[in-house]
This record gives sequence, C-alpha cells and structure tokens, in this order.
Amino acid sequence: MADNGDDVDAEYSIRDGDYIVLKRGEVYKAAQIQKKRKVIFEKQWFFLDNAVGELFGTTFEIQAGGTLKPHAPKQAPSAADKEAKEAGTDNRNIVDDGKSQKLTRDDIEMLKEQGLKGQEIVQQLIDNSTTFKDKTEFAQDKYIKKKKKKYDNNVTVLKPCTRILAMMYHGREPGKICHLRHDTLAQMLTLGNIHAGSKVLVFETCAGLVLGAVMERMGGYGSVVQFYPGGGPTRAGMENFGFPPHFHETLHEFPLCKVNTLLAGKLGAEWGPEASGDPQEEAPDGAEGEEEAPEETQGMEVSAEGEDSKEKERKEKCREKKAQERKVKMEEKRRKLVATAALLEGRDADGLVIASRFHPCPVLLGLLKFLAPSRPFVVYCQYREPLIECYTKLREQGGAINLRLTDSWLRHYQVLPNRTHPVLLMSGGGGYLLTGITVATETDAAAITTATQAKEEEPASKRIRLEEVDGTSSNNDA
Amino acid sequence: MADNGDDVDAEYSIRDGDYIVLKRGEVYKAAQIQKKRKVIFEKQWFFLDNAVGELFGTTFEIQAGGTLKPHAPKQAPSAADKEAKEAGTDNRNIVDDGKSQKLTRDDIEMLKEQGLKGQEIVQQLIDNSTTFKDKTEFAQDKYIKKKKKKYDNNVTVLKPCTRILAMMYHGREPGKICHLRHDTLAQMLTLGNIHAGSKVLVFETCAGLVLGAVMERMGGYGSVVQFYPGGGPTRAGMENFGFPPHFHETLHEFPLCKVNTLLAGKLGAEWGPEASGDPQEEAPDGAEGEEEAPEETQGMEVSAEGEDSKEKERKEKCREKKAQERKVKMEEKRRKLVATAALLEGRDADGLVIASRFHPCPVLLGLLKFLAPSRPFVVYCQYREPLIECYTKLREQGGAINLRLTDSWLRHYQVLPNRTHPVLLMSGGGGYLLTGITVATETDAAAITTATQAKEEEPASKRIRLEEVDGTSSNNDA
Amino acid sequence: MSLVEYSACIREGDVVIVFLGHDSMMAVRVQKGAQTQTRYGAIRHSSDLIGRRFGSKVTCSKGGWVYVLHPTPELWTLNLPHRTQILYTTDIATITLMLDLKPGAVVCESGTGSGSLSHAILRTIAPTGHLHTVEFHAERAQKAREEFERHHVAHLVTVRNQDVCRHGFGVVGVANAVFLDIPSPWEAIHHAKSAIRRQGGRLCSFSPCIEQVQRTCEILVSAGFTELSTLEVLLRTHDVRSVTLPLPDFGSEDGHTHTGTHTPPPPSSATATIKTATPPREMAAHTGYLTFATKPRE
Amino acid sequence: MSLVEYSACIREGDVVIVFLGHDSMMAVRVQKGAQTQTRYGAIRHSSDLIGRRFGSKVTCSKGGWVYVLHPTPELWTLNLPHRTQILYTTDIATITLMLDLKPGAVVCESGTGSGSLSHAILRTIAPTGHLHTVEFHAERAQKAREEFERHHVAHLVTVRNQDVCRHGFGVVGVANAVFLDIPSPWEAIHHAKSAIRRQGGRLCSFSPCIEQVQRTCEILVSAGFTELSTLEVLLRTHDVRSVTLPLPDFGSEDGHTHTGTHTPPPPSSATATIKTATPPREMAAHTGYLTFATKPRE
Repeated sequence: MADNGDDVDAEYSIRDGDYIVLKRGEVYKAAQIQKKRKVIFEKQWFFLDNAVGELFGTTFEIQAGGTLKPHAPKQAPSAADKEAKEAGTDNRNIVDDGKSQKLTRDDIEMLKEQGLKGQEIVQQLIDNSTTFKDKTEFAQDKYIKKKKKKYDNNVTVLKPCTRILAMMYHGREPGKICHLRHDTLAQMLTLGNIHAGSKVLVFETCAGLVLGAVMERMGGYGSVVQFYPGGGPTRAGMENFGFPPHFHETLHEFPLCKVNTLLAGKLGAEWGPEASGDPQEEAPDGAEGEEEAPEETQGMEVSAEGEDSKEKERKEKCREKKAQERKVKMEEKRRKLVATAALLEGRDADGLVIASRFHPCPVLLGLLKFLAPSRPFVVYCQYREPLIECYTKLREQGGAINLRLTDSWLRHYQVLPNRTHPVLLMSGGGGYLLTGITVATETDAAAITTATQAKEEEPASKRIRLEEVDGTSSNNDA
Repeated sequence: MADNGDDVDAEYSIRDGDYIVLKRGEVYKAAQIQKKRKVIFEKQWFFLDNAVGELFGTTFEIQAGGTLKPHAPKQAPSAADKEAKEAGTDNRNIVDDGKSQKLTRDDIEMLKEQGLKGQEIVQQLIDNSTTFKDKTEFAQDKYIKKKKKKYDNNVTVLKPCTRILAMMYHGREPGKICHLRHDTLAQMLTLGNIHAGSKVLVFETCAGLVLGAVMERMGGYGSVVQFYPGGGPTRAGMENFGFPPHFHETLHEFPLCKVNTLLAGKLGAEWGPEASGDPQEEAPDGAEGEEEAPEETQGMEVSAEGEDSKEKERKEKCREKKAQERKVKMEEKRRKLVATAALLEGRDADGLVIASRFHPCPVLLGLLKFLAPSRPFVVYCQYREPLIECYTKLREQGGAINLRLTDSWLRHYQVLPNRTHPVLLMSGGGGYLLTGITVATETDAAAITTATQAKEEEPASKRIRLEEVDGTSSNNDA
Repeated sequence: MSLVEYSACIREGDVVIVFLGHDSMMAVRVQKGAQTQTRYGAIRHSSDLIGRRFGSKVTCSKGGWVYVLHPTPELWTLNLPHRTQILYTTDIATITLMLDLKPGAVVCESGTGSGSLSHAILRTIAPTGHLHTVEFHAERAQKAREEFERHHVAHLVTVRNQDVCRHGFGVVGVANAVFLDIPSPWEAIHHAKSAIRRQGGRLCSFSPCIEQVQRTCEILVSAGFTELSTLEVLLRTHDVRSVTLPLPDFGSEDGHTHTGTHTPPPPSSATATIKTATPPREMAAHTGYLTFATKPRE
Repeated sequence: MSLVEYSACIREGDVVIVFLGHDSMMAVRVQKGAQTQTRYGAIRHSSDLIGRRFGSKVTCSKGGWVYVLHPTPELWTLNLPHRTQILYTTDIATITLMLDLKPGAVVCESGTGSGSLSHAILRTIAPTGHLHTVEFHAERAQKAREEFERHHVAHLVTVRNQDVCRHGFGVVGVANAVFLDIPSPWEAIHHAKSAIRRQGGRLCSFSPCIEQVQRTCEILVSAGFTELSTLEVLLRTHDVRSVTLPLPDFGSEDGHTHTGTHTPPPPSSATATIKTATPPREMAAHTGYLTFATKPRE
C-alpha cells in the first residue's frame, strides 16, 4: 500500500515498449517507446531510445541527430514556465516600426551555436525586444508562446493517465472524442460511481478514451463490457493508457447488433456450447465485417486468375489453412461472445456509461435493460436535444429516477502577483450529461429471481469481497 | 448640457405624482407618490407624503405611524452595508445548543424602545451571538440578511431608470418579463443600436419594461411603434419610468392583427381619411376587445330589466351619450391607427426589438418587413429552440446577415479584503438573443423608390439632423 | 452494503437512501424492529427493508411509496449530516480526475470535515489504496471514524485528529496525492510535500477566496511544485419541459382578424409546443477555487 | 451618415462597412474616384457606393458581391484600427445600461484608447449629451479627434490629452457618469468624484486583474461611493446547424442484423437529423472585471 523505497522506482521507470505521453507546455502527444523509431512532435523529430531507463516525468533536451538528453530533475519544467515579465497595461507607448527586436537572425544562430537552450534564447529575445515591456500582458503571452514554440527543444515524458490523455485528445483531436471535455469526463466517472469490483457497461465512440478511463478507475478489478457497433470495438485510446496485461482480462466486448437476440433470450440457443453454429454463415455478419473483409476480397481476386496446378495446390493448402485459422478464430470469438453474454444475461450490471456519436436515446433505452436496480447511468452527448429526448422517454417509461440533464462550465485562472485574472480563453462548452439511477419496475419480481440465480454464475472478479468488514451482519442477509 | 447649480435640484426633487422606486438592500419596488396613500414594502407599510420635496436618492427611516423621516446624506446606505465581520472559515467550533444568542426577545424590545435603529439592532445581535464569529462567511451573510430583513426600517427613494426597473422586475416577478435578465436587456438595447432620432419597432410582452427601456434610450427624440396582440398594448412597466409628457407623443401603437392588411396595402383604403369606416363594425374586433368588453356587458344587463319610462329615457340618453363617446373614441383610434400606419408604410424603420412569450419566428418574419435595409434587429426568447428556428428560416429566406444566436453569463463578485470571491449564487440563465442586420433583397429596387418617397412624409421627429456636421457633403447625395 | 462495493439486497446495519421524490431523499440506518417516518407514512425496517433488493419500491404505511437506494458516495454527499461546509460532487469529480486517483492510490486529506470528499476518495482508491485524513476538530474526527465503520470502509482509512499546519499528515513519502481544504493551505504545503512520494505526485488545494489561492500558489512555486493550475467548474442542471408558445395573429389581408365567427378555428389561439430545457432560476456560482500542482520527482 | 444618426444613402466622405461574409468585414471611407480591393475584386466608390442605399448588395469587379452597411458603434468596434486593447460590445452594453446612460447624459471617460466605447457612449447620449474623454497618449488622442470628425460626432465630444490620475477630466461637477479603463483606477477616483455632479451619479471601472479591482473598491468605499458592484458578463455565440446522428442497430431477435439483403432499407445506416446550436470551441473567458458604484448626492 504505502511504499517509499528504491525498489518501487521500477514502477516509475520508462521501459522499452511502454506507452508514454510527450509533453511540451500545454501540448501532449501519446506515443510508444520503440527503439530506433522516429517520433515527430511539434514539428521536431527525435528518437525515444534514451528515455529507456529514465524515470517518468523526466524532461529531455532534443539534441542534434534527434537524441534525447535528460535534464537533471528540478531544473526542468518549472523554471521554463516562469519568465521575468513586467507587463505594460496597455500599448500606450508602442510604435510599430519593425525595429523592436534588436537581435538579428544571425545573432540568434550564434546563440544557438554557443549552446543556448530554447528557453534561454526566448529570454534573450525578450531582453532584446524594445517593445516587450510595453506590450499588454495578453500580447506578451502571445509573443512568448510563439517564440517558445519556435526555439523550445525540451520534451517531457509522462506516464499516461486519464487526466493527461483526456486533455490531450480534447486539445488535439476533439472531433475524435465527440468534443468530450476532461471535466465532463470527470463528472461521468464520478456520477457513474465507477470503481473497482463492479461490472460496468460502456458504449463509446471516443476513440477508446472513455473505455480507458473506466478501466483505470476499475484498477483491474471487476469487469467491463464494451458494446460496439459495426465491425469491432475501437480501443486505440484505451491502448494509450498502457494498462498491465491483467487489466485486459477484465475487458469484454459485445456487438450492438446482437443485443436484441440476447434480450430475447435466444443468443444461448443459437450460440451456446450446445449449438455448433456454422461460422461461415456468420462471417459476412456485421459483427465480423471490417476486420475480415479485406482478407476475403484478396482471396477471391487471386482465385479468379489462371494458374498452374502446383500454384493451385499451394493456393488450395493456403486456403485450407486460412479456413482452419478462420474456424479457430471464429470458435474463439464464439466462446468470448458466449462468455460476455453470460455477464449480461443476469441484467445485473452496476453501471452504464454512454458517450458516442450515435443518437443516445435508442442506445440508452436498449442498454439500460442490462443494469441492476439502484445503479447509476451516465450518458454524454455533444448536443442538448438528443438528451432532452432521452429524458422525456425515460420519464414516460419509468425504471429510472433522479434524472439530471446538466452541462458544465470550466474556467482556468492565471494566479500571479498583481496579475491574477481568469485565463483569457476558455472552451465554449463541454457537452451535456444525462444521469440517473435505475429502480425496479413493478414487473421486476420475476427478473429479480433470474438475476439472483445468474449472480452465482458470475466471474469471481465481480465478487471481490472485503469479507472481514462486510461479513459482520451476514446472519441478517435475506 | 453641463450644469452645476442649485437650479437643477428641481430635476432631482421628488414631487407629488412622481413615479419612484423604493429600495432596501437588493429589493426594489416601483411606486407612485400619492399623498395619504399607504404603501406596503417588505411587509412594512408607510406613507410617502414626507418624501415630497426631498431629493431622489434620499434614505428615509420609517417611523411610528408610517411616516418617513429623511436621513442626512452620507450617513445612510453605505454604512448599513458594512458590518464589522470576522468570519470563521468553517464551522469548526460551533456547537449548536440553541443558546448562541445572548439577547432575549425582551432585550431586543428594550433596545427598540431606546430608539435603536434596525442596523444597530442587527449589530447588537451580532455582538451578542456567541457563534457568529465562528460561522462561515456564507452562514454569516445568511444570518445578517435574515436579521436585517426583520429589523431594518430604512427605505431609499430612487428615480426610476432601466437599470433599476430591470433589476426590480427580474428579482420580483421574472415571469412577467419572460425572465429577461438586465444584462440581456443591455445587450438588446446596444445591439439594436437604439438611440435618439430613430424609428424603432417594439413587440414585447414584458409588462412594458422593454418598451420603457427603448423609450429611455430614445430620450423623446424619434418615434417608437409598439405592436400589440389582443385588446391593447401593455405599458405598466413603461409607466413606471415616469417619462415626461413629450416622450409619450413619440409613442405609437399598432395592432398585430392589422399587420397583414397593412402589408397588403389595404389599410389605407379601409381606414384612410376618405373611407368613413363604421366604428360599430369594428367594436367587437380584437383591436378593441378587452378594454371595451366589460362596459358593454354591463349595459346589456341593465337594458334587460323592466323599467319605468323616466328611467328608460334617462337610460336612453345615457346610451346615446355613450354611443357618442364611443364614436369619438373610435374616430380618435382610427386617426391614430392611420398615423401609425403612415409610419410603417414606408418600410423604413431603423430598429426592431422583440421580447415576448409568443413564438418569435412568425413575429420576426412578419415585422422584419417594416425595417429599412442595413438596420439591426434583436429578438429575445427565454428558450433556445424557437430562436434556432428563427435563425434557420431567416437563412433560408435571406434579407438578413450577421445572424448571431447568443446567451450570456453574469456573475457578481464580493470584493472585500482577504475575502474576495464570486458571489455564491447566480442566475442560471439570462435567456437567448438572436441578432442580425437587414439587407436589401434582389427585388428591393421597387421598394427603395417607395421608401424614399415615404420618407418625405415622415414626422419631423424622425429627422433631427445635425445639419452643421452632416451637411458638408450633401452635394454628393444621390 | 459498503460505500465501495455494491450489494444486491438490504441487510441489517446497512445505510440505505430512501428516495422520496424529486430532490427529496434521506439516509436511513437499517435496524431490526425500527421504523422510519416519512411524509408518506412509516417504513418498518424488518418487513419493508431487510431482505429487499436495492432499488425496490417500498409502500409506506399511509399508502405512498418510496424507492430504497444503495448508497453511493454521491448519494451520501447529498444526505450526510453537515458538520461543516461540504464539498459537492462537481468539485469532487474534478478533484478525483485531476489528482489521478485510482485503485491503489495513497491519498492524504485535510480536513476531513463532514467526510463528503473522503467517501468519494475511498470509493476510487479501494480495494488496495489508503486514505490518511486529518481533522483538527476532535468531535468531527470521531464522528468521521464512526461513519467509516458503518460504511464498511474503515480498513481503507486512517483518521488523525491533529492540526495539519503544525503536525502534517502523520505519514512521510507515501502519498500519490494530497488534498487541502483548510483556511490557510499555504501553511500546510511543506507537510504536503513531504507526505508525497519522492517519485512525485499531485496536490489539490480548495479555497473559497482568491487571496487564499494567491498565497497558496506563491508557496507552491517556492516549494518546487510545478504545473500549477487554478480552475473553477460550475455545473448547471436543466429542467426538461414542454413549453407552449402562442402564435401571433396578423389578421387576414382584408383587415379582419381570424377571430370572427365565420373562420373557425380561431388562429389567435393557435400555439406551438416545444420541448426544451431551462436553466434554474438560481444556481451555485461559486464553491471554491481548485488549485492543482505537481510535485516533481525528487 | 453619422455614427449617431442613420442615413438612407451613401455619400462621399462616409465611412461604410463592407460586409464580405461571415465574420469578415472592413470599414471603408468613401471617396470619389477611389477603389477598394476585396477578395471578390475591386469596389469603385463613385459607381458602386456613392448614391447607393445602405444595405445594398454591391457586385465587385471579379463578380463576387458584398453588402455595404451603415456604420453603427457596434460595427465600428469590430472594424476599427486597434491602437490599444479595446472594449467589446458585450461589456459596452453592460456599461451603458449600468451607468444609466441616455440622451442628454454628460459622461467622462479615460482612456479614450481606440475609441470603441467612446462611439457607443456618443450614440447613446446624443443629441444633447456630451462626452469628455481623456487620453494620456498624444498620438492616440489626435487620432481619436480625427475619427470623431469623420464620424460627424465631434460636436458631442471633447478630447483631452492629459494624465487623468494627475489632472483629472478637465471638468468639475458636470458628469452623470464616469468610466475608467486605466492601469491604476484607484489613482483617479478622487478626480472621478469631483467630475460627477453634486446631485450624484454613477461610476464604472474596468480592470483585467482582480488586484486592481480590490484596490479600486477600497478607495471607492473610502471616497464615499456606495452600491459597489463588481461583475463579469460573458457572451457565448452558438453555431446553428443540422446534425445527423446514426441510430444504433441492435439486430433482430433471431440474431441477425438488419443488414441482410432481404430486409431493405438497411437500418444500420438509419439516422436522425436534429437542428441544434453548438457553442464555439474557444471563446473569450475574460476581458475585465466591471466595477460599478454610485456617488450619492453631496
């Protein structure tokens, strides 16, 4: 639990193959440590080889040839963030004559040759600007940011986490995560009561970021079922977290297009261990789709060509092997599907998190059926109208209480002596959330029995008990 | 323009019949000075008689019998707003035993008899509270507000203005003004470019507040046409401004239900000076409606009873007189309608302000036709969806550019040494605005000619020219 | 039942949330033979609660019904006994994410206060993390301990009754994250720093006033903390409803309104109904400023 | 044309706003024989502008078209040459209302800056009010004077080139309202007070930093100002658009998706289109704090 020795440095060390996040100022980029592999970040390229063995949180200088040289700790990012600034409060005395910078391009090249670092060059530029002091603070910040970007050659290597990845995606590619802002994600994880040991359902088209955030909060305990549309689940964002292997064992997937079958109770009959189910028949299905399609197309093109018998034989063998592989793959897929179905059939999941580009209303109404009563659900949507519809439908059909439609407002502050004020720009909106809690409906009596039975068959991971604490009053358990 | 003598005190003096606003803390109430008339404010009653002759801005103490006694200037409101507070930052040491107030009810009565004023009593209560100092600031404020409300007997008499009346309505009766917040009203007046000398169209169901705000900004120069639904325009909010009589001469009204007739160019034919137009036919019309209805009903009831001939004669005469009065009234109404129609026919109004409980889309599309090109319009709606529809329709039909759908966010600050932070509560929303600028449509060529002709016939108030400045290049006028 | 783990059914000793209706709830400790009065009548624990599934509808003695809910840190925050001003879920959610909390994390908190944040932290760091929470006020520290026991999370938390500004958190070099909600956070920064692991960690300070933030930031910088970030998050709840708007009657072109008897139905009473969501008339505009910082590795 | 009065048609010497498209405008001074280049080609002033009605569509030499608009203080704010940071319409609207400005009001302003607020004040106080505006920077004061001339409002305004903190507004006891946008407003409060009429009036100070607000409020209170109120207004523009959301395909009950060839049309491509409005990705989060106060009658 609490550890303080050198032995834990291993946990903080950067190893080959690790998923990392590169940081410079407010800019982040997810990457993986791969030796001799070029990485491009902020228009600069370099190799991460030298990061291996260093600790997470280290700031490196990018040197000639793209090698990284670690800074000593302390020296690094904080100093770089503090310029000795003296702001003019307006541009009263600025006459723009194009002569405000006393350093020439040659001067700057010379400074570089003298070995001055990015931050030092920026400070030189500031010191040699005749107008800098008279610029308004806003203009000064703009100036520094611009110059820093041009001359900064530091990069910090961070351990990925929800906070960093959420800020990274929102800053770089908000479209990929449905413009989900990190504070809104924070609300989702908390209002969804996501925690270790529970069984959480996730449907997202946020590149896997939401899935990863949920898994981080589960800490490898419990189970996550990811519903997915089309060919297969998107998980790139989750991969960026670099979870240890046992986390992945808690992750299950289930195709949206099988939800109705499952709800009708017919999935077992068709896909259970008894039914052998022809995988061929299943191949063109949406559940397979994208992943398999290119392979098959290729195969068909080849067989259409004229070939000699040897070639044909080889092809035939190849085809057989492929068919065999496909069969194994299908069998594996079937096994996993059935296992996931077993997790869902009890309709006793502990949480539901939806954040997608799909209309949330049918998604929510469909997946809500898998939740136990008295469990929270959260639905994110970039737009307000679809959640108004969700709200209205849920009120009509019942089974959920404490419905809340919310949005949030996030503002950062600059806190500096005599220059404290809100940061001048903010995000215009963080999207909308609908949250609520499931309750038993009148017709639940039968369902309760089913659910209780199903509970016995659940994977052990769901039932991590803190027996020593929880067992005190077990004699009263009905 | 600039005046500084005693002679202008008249302008600042409270006179009998004046419209005023009563203020205590953040609570406002509009009233009129009427001698010997009881006024109830914050659960206290009093007479405003003694306010006459005093200056606006005077704070009065309510004395026994409801008479007002003016405070000396300076002494009044600022001191009352500053308590010597010393806030605990949490409730760490508070034990709630119901004994925290050392003053008994009798003690307080005694203080009152000793002639202590409200603020002094509150200070006594604070000084004698054993827990006050340990309360959090938030709890302290709540305590003071509660006690102040109970023991305060001061009231300030203010001259009405948009700022004060807008805050009053929003604080007391937001439903009456469609929840229009004062900062949103501020945006409307500015984005609508409301100013002296222009011709502004107003359609509002905000008790007349928006109309009054527009008229204040016009300063009695130019003209305002108020469109109204149903029986007649609502103007109570405007009356509260207490404008001088000549302001009212710039105010015109036009019934919504005649808009189509006017647009079809048929109003003149039917209502112009040539057509005599039977007023009787018009009486049951919506334009008359509510105002007249009760009178008529009464008349019919009376005539149904059996009466002797003398009585009958008297009734007959009365009826004739009433019919005559009605005829005069109708003629006056007709005259005004025709005059207002003349203001509108040129379709060259300078601004349009809409703030109503009606669906803004048909209202806007209908009334926009009366605007000249290159003129701003502003539409307020408490809800977002109707303005989205307005926006979409306007984009489809053209004739307006620079469309903006906005909402605003307003937060107040407590600024006190070492206790500066945003005020803890804020309004959740100030409604939505759609703003834009009219432009000439392709088919405007004909309209331009008409409009230019119409301009000559406009009332003079519209054309206050600053000739000395504006006339310099009149030789270039096409 | 535990505040860090779901159960299916209600047992004696559980704390359950009785949901009475919109924004109306209460926390109830389940005891055999006990009764709880609500505006809908009494709830008899033995027959109405014990053994029932969480989320069930329970009919009270007067015939009205309520839902009995499994407690979560969020429901607890809405129903806990206030011993101090408390942190609410919007800030708690932001704190949890920005402090990188997750199962296994070791967290230091001061003050414990009413335990609103503590429960949310425990939920997130269970089953392998630990919370060291420091409370200046003895009675409050004791009450917090009792609550943690009742909520079956006592094994995850150590409550210390001491002044964090003078005596720190009682641990050194173990914390992944520190949270401060005290009047003078700047006086506790060096203790916070030493409580955090030498490999680095995160810090959050919550302060209502900007002057507190200014002093705290100054000390944070001089203590070597980096990535300072002060922010505010406000949550706005929208009321979903149908609104009927009248449509204007511009009359017919011949000068008559449509209200005449010969043109039914009268369009002057025509309306349009829209579904919309409206913000509350009043909402929380400020709770406190959240200042986050990173202690870099030593 | 004047910035305080509408005209129907464009004349030589007028300043017109050429509207090129969404968020793209420019201010143009109309001169016989002159040409203005736009991305749609040239606009020839003599034939394309002079004599045309404001609001007309003008076809440029390359065949593209623009609208020519009558200048308003609000359009001027969006198109003026920046000599300083300027005040924008959201703050200006609030200032105008909260200072009780109306025709006939006498207003003192410092600094003049780029004249963004000055024009809005002039629009509101015309035709009988007066603006006394003080600008420290000589060149800026001169440029402001020239602009007021060009905009035909010079008779309503007196520009003074002096340091308001040292020498005040140059008038005493005449102002209904004073506006301060200077680095140390607290140094000008006593001048502001003496500029306001003895019957009382309103004051507004605009400051970006909270420390400026704190010092200003302190001095305002000690100078006898009342009804202090510090606030912020943020305007958010929403982008109205149609959004198409895919509908999920849960498949049929028999385990097949609806994408099979025998059930057209495939619902997996089913969508719902909604009309919505989305906030901007980034917006102004802060311009400055507005502090209002009342000078009570003497």
